[in-house]
Amino acid sequence: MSRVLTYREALREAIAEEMERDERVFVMGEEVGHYQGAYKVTEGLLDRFGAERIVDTPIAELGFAGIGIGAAVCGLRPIIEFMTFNFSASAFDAIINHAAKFRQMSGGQFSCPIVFRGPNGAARQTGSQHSQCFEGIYGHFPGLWVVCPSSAADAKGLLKTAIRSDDPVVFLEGERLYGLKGEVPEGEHLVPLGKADIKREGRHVTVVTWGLGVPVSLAAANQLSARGIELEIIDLRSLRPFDLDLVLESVKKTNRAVVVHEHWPYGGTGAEVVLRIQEEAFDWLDAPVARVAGIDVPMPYASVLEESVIPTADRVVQAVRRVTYTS
Amino acid sequence: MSRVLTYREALREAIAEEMERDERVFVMGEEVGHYQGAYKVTEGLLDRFGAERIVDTPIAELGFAGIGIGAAVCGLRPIIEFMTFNFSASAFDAIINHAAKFRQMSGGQFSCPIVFRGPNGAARQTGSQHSQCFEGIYGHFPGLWVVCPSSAADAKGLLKTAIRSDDPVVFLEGERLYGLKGEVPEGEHLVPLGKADIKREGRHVTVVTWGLGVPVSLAAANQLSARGIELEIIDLRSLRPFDLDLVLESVKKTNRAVVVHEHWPYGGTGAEVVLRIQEEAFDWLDAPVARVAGIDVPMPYASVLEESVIPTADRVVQAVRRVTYTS
Amino acid sequence: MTTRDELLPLFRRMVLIRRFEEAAARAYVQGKIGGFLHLYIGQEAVGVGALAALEPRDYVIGTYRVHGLALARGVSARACMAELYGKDTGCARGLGGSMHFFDAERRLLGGHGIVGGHVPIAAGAAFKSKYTKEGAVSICFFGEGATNIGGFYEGVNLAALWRLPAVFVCENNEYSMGTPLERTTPVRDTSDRSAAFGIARGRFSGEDVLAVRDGIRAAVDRARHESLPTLIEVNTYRFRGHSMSDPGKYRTAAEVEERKKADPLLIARGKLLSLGVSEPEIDAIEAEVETEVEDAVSFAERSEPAKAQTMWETVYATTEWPPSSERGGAPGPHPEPLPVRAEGDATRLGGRS
Amino acid sequence: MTTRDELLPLFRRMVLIRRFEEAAARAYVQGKIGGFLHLYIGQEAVGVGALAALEPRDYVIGTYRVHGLALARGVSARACMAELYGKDTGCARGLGGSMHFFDAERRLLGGHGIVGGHVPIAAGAAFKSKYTKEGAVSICFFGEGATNIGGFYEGVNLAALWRLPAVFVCENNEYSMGTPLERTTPVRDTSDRSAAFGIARGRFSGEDVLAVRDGIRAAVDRARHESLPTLIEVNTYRFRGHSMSDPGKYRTAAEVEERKKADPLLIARGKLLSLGVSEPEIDAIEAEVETEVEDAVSFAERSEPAKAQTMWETVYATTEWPPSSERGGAPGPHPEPLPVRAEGDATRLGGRS
Ligand SMILES: Cc1ncc(C[n+]2csc(CCOP(=O)(O)OP(=O)(O)O)c2C)c(N)n1
Ligand SMILES: Cc1ncc(C[n+]2csc(CCOP(=O)(O)OP(=O)(O)O)c2C)c(N)n1
Ligand SMILES: [Mg+2]
Ligand SMILES: [Mg+2]
Repeated sequence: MSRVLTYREALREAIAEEMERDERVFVMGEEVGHYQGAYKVTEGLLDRFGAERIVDTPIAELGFAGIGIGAAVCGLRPIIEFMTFNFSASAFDAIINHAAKFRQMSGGQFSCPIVFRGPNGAARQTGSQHSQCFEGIYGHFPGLWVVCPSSAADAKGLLKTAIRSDDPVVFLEGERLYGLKGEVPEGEHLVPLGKADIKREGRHVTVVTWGLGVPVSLAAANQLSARGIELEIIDLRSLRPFDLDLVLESVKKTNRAVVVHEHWPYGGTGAEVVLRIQEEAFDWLDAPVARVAGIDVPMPYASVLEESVIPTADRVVQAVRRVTYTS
Repeated sequence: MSRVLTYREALREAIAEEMERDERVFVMGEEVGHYQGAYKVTEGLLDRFGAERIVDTPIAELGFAGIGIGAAVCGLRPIIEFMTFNFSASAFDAIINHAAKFRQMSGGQFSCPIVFRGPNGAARQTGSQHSQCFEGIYGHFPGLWVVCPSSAADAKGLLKTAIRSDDPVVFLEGERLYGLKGEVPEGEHLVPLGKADIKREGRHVTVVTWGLGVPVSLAAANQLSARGIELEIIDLRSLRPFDLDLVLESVKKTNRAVVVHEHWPYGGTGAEVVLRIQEEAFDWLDAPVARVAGIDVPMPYASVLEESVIPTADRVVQAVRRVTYTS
Repeated sequence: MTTRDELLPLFRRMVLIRRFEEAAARAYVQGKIGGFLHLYIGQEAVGVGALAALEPRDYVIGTYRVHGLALARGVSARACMAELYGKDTGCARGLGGSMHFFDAERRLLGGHGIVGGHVPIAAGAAFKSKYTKEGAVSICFFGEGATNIGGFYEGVNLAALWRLPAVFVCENNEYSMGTPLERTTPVRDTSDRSAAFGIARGRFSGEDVLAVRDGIRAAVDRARHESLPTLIEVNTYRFRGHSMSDPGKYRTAAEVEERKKADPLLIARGKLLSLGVSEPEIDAIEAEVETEVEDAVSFAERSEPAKAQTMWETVYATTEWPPSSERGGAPGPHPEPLPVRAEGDATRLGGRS
Repeated sequence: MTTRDELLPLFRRMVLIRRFEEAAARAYVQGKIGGFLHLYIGQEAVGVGALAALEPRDYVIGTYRVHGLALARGVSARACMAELYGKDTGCARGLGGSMHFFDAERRLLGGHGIVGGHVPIAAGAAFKSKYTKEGAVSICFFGEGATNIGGFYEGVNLAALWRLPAVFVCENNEYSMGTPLERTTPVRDTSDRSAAFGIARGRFSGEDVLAVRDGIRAAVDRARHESLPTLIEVNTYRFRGHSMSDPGKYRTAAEVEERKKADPLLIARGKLLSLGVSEPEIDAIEAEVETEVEDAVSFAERSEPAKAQTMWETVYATTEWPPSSERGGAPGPHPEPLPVRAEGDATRLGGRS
């Protein structure tokens, strides 16, 4: 049994269920309570759980991220909302130097079960300080999990698992995906961290992607399918660590791969995936692995330019043509 | 004509020369003045240039990085020292959201000629909060230059160019390289940003590296040379953007490549280099590009573990054997 | 003694901001402007009064709520509106948008989107002024919500320690998005925070544009002549939502209506009348401003959109960007047409092996 | 009324810290301890006095200058010394080192290396205590230099806003590395900063361990019973360099000698004598402590080094780490011996093509 929910509703359901289940879980962030969330993920939760567990904060990302870390190592299970992940730059030290390292520095005496969540990537025309993707950044740091769901069902199942995790999880929600609808199973629905999902089977080219890249790649797959090229679309879902095995299995079948992501091209998750594919499946590759990324510029405001920066189905199609030598 | 200087002295000379040359240049950071620099790069400069231009700061990385940015967009040429780059995490927002984007957000009306410099990577036994490499992080952001010299001559020549640059430059000094000695040309010595350097010629395997990776790779080259394998060692020096042309030229000659770096394996500069090699020189590669990186853990304190985490010549040798199928 | 000649231009500027933003809001609803749009309506006397205390050499920096500052600083309505429309003729060439207005000539250092992030930058402009002994003052605007973030603290603290010629103006409009002051800030008067820095403070109402000018002038003088910073709280209120998407449920319509009684435009108009300015004179100003705004809108409408070339050129000053290989599908400085071929049979895909 | 029974154990703890660190400094010079070593010598009365005001359920957090706090909290000299030696028996299993002492059982939350970074974490421990209504107080130590950074500000500010049961103790030892207070901080009394938060303050000398205890106790009571935070400045002085590598040129030997006259150990010893404790009794304590420290050193010397296994297991709680492919050459949980072959001729390198 399942129902259709938006990505946003699915996230909300995950939070509510976990809060029902475990009193240690609370939500903290700017405008999560009375305002019902800047992106309405936490709508209704203040009424349901009260101000002690749905905590509106001042604008103090470093402070409330650090409070979350302190609460987590002392036994609570905070969900820290960044209004957008861009503002996590102000809490960077807390995330990378404290959350990611508490367990290690203490020789394993403390764990830090915390979720940092919020929208990632470009909204529409909010300019360069408000449009960045952070998976390439947080993915760099051992000690953090990085997760990025692309569907309502995954959003719910991954967030529930993340909340239950004993480790810090950077949970990146697609700023353009909140309204996306999808089937979500009834009842307890958990998606394991670290496992990718095949969102579409195909035999000609493996597309490794996540977040916004998934709908973009699916659109490209539809275009290409009409021309007889079948993409296999792997949604990584978890980006650190990621499910290399599933990726390799697919690449060894298709012999061609394209990574598709919204983040900038330099380094990050995309480059890591390519590196691992060429390392582990070199002899199976019939073409270099191609990358479709956000263009390497700070995001411009003007709509026409913004849409040229974000990956499109057309660009995926072109990349597929490159790796299939059909361009 | 040249003299032998330490890496540290070479940096100091660069700063002093540029300060002599241009009154707009000043140095700001913790303990850069009276204390003569935590790593003594700025030793003697307070006496020479006075407290107005060698500015000791309180512990306020976000604040003084931001002051540097404000001063830069208004026409000065700040050199901001982070006592170590680990502390730049507290100034992350200033660097990535302000310095990197000022020019773009203003439609090109303002530039931001600033150098953020300081030691990068592991010292010895300073633990996980003090041992990180940041090239993989800052490299991700368009708008920043990222530079990482491995020799005294490059340290001087690159820093001088960085100070003269109209763009923000993240200048990463090897924490373990300050004492390294090398020939430095007399007189004006400038090294262009964006150009790599062949530190050793060879025909069997291309090693792409920078910073601490250079001496490590040179040591490996010596070991391997005795066995008839000649490494070509390319020191990228500039990491964003990097000199892809020189890398490709070499790889097309050797047909094999290894990247060697201190930063963690996930993403970063290393993965970017690998991605570009396999993309542009796929048909020339006789083996997957191998990576030798810092091990994917927060840096442990104990010396025996720390030395196992940092790349070693032995690990480079093993990687070379993998790509030459001689292991 | 207030004279009509003092007040009239300030009144005109306030009206311009009001009408400009009303027009912007309409265009936003029509989908002609995208992104966020944070209106300054209700707060006009703060920006206009404060900037009237400055000289051209002084530096001005603000937040995402920056239209009013830009217009008060003399950036044209045309350049501002075109920016909102994402046009090449905008004051950030269509790259910045509503939150990122800039004007190098007028020393307007932005328009910044990260709360508190610009406060150290303001201190940096003041540092530069002190370093070069040019006598410029740096004025920085932010909301009361921003006084909770480290950037605010570190910026003001360094200005205090180094005696930088800066004026820090907290526009306390009682709300940080949907959160009232008492739930964001442990002190009721944000200028209390000056004690943490040992600097001078100020606190006054933002309703009367001339009172604002005079209050700010004292701080500007302190900065210019004594090289000392000041932290000022100006009490104000925004009549619109935080941004256009704000449903505004956190306050009652009655509260907003009540506060509109102290609309700075009404107050200035009343003062003008009492100074003997006639209704027709005022109406003429209003009409002139309306024309100016209409002209700005039509200028924005007919301007060329932001150019890809600008996008490339503004990433780096010192290198052509991006290298051809990183242009993806986006239009580049050297556009590289993507070849399109007739589709082959997918089972006959090319390949190296 | 001070009794000898109150003072004796505190005196003993101070002596333990002093002797422990002297031994650590010797071992450092011998190269047996690496990294940084920030000594607490001179400041012992602060940590010992403050922690004497706490209960076991309370949370304690400090900076990289943490040996004294750990010992005062009851972490054994053995576990502390072994940590400095990078041994598996250390209080962070050899992974943390001098800056990162932890003890979950004693609610010692570290030992942190980023100035100011731990202040919000302290507020977080207090948040947890309030959330669970467990009645624990959170005490946080930092230097006067740290009061300039955003983490300090945001942490204390949130504690003030949310009335968290926390005590923020600024150990003003007059220097931040080589920089004296007047060049780092615009106020002379860092507890002045409490005005920015509207919270209670305290300020007293850190020479007399019992006075420290009493001063802190008032704040602890306020936290525990009224759920209100306090910002306290304790005036103290470090007799050694910032860390072992500090040449200490920023102050004169005479200044240090002068300040040593108010050595908290001397003061406590004097007080003990005046309370009728005999010299031999005191000497016996000193001797006992020396033995304890010697034992700690020999324990550290003979302990096993930190284990690679610990390094792997402490990255993630919820997954085996790293996946085999990311182990590089480092010893892994499943060590994979790297095959060594006889070298071939380099001209006959293998390859795919
Ligand atoms: C660091 C950071 N956190 C959060 C936000 C989102 N945000 C934008 S404006 C705002 C409220 C600011 O309130 P205030 O400082 O009072 O200024 P006002 O909007 O009232 O002018 C918030 C939370 C941001 N832009 N930057
Ligand atoms: C964010 C950050 N910046 C810089 C440093 C380097 N550093 C370590 S301790 C220290 C001085 C701290 O002085 P203070 O806060 O007075 O404490 P004290 O050492 O005197 O106990 C500095 C600059 C750091 N660890 N973290
Ligand atoms: Mg406000
Ligand atoms: Mg100090």
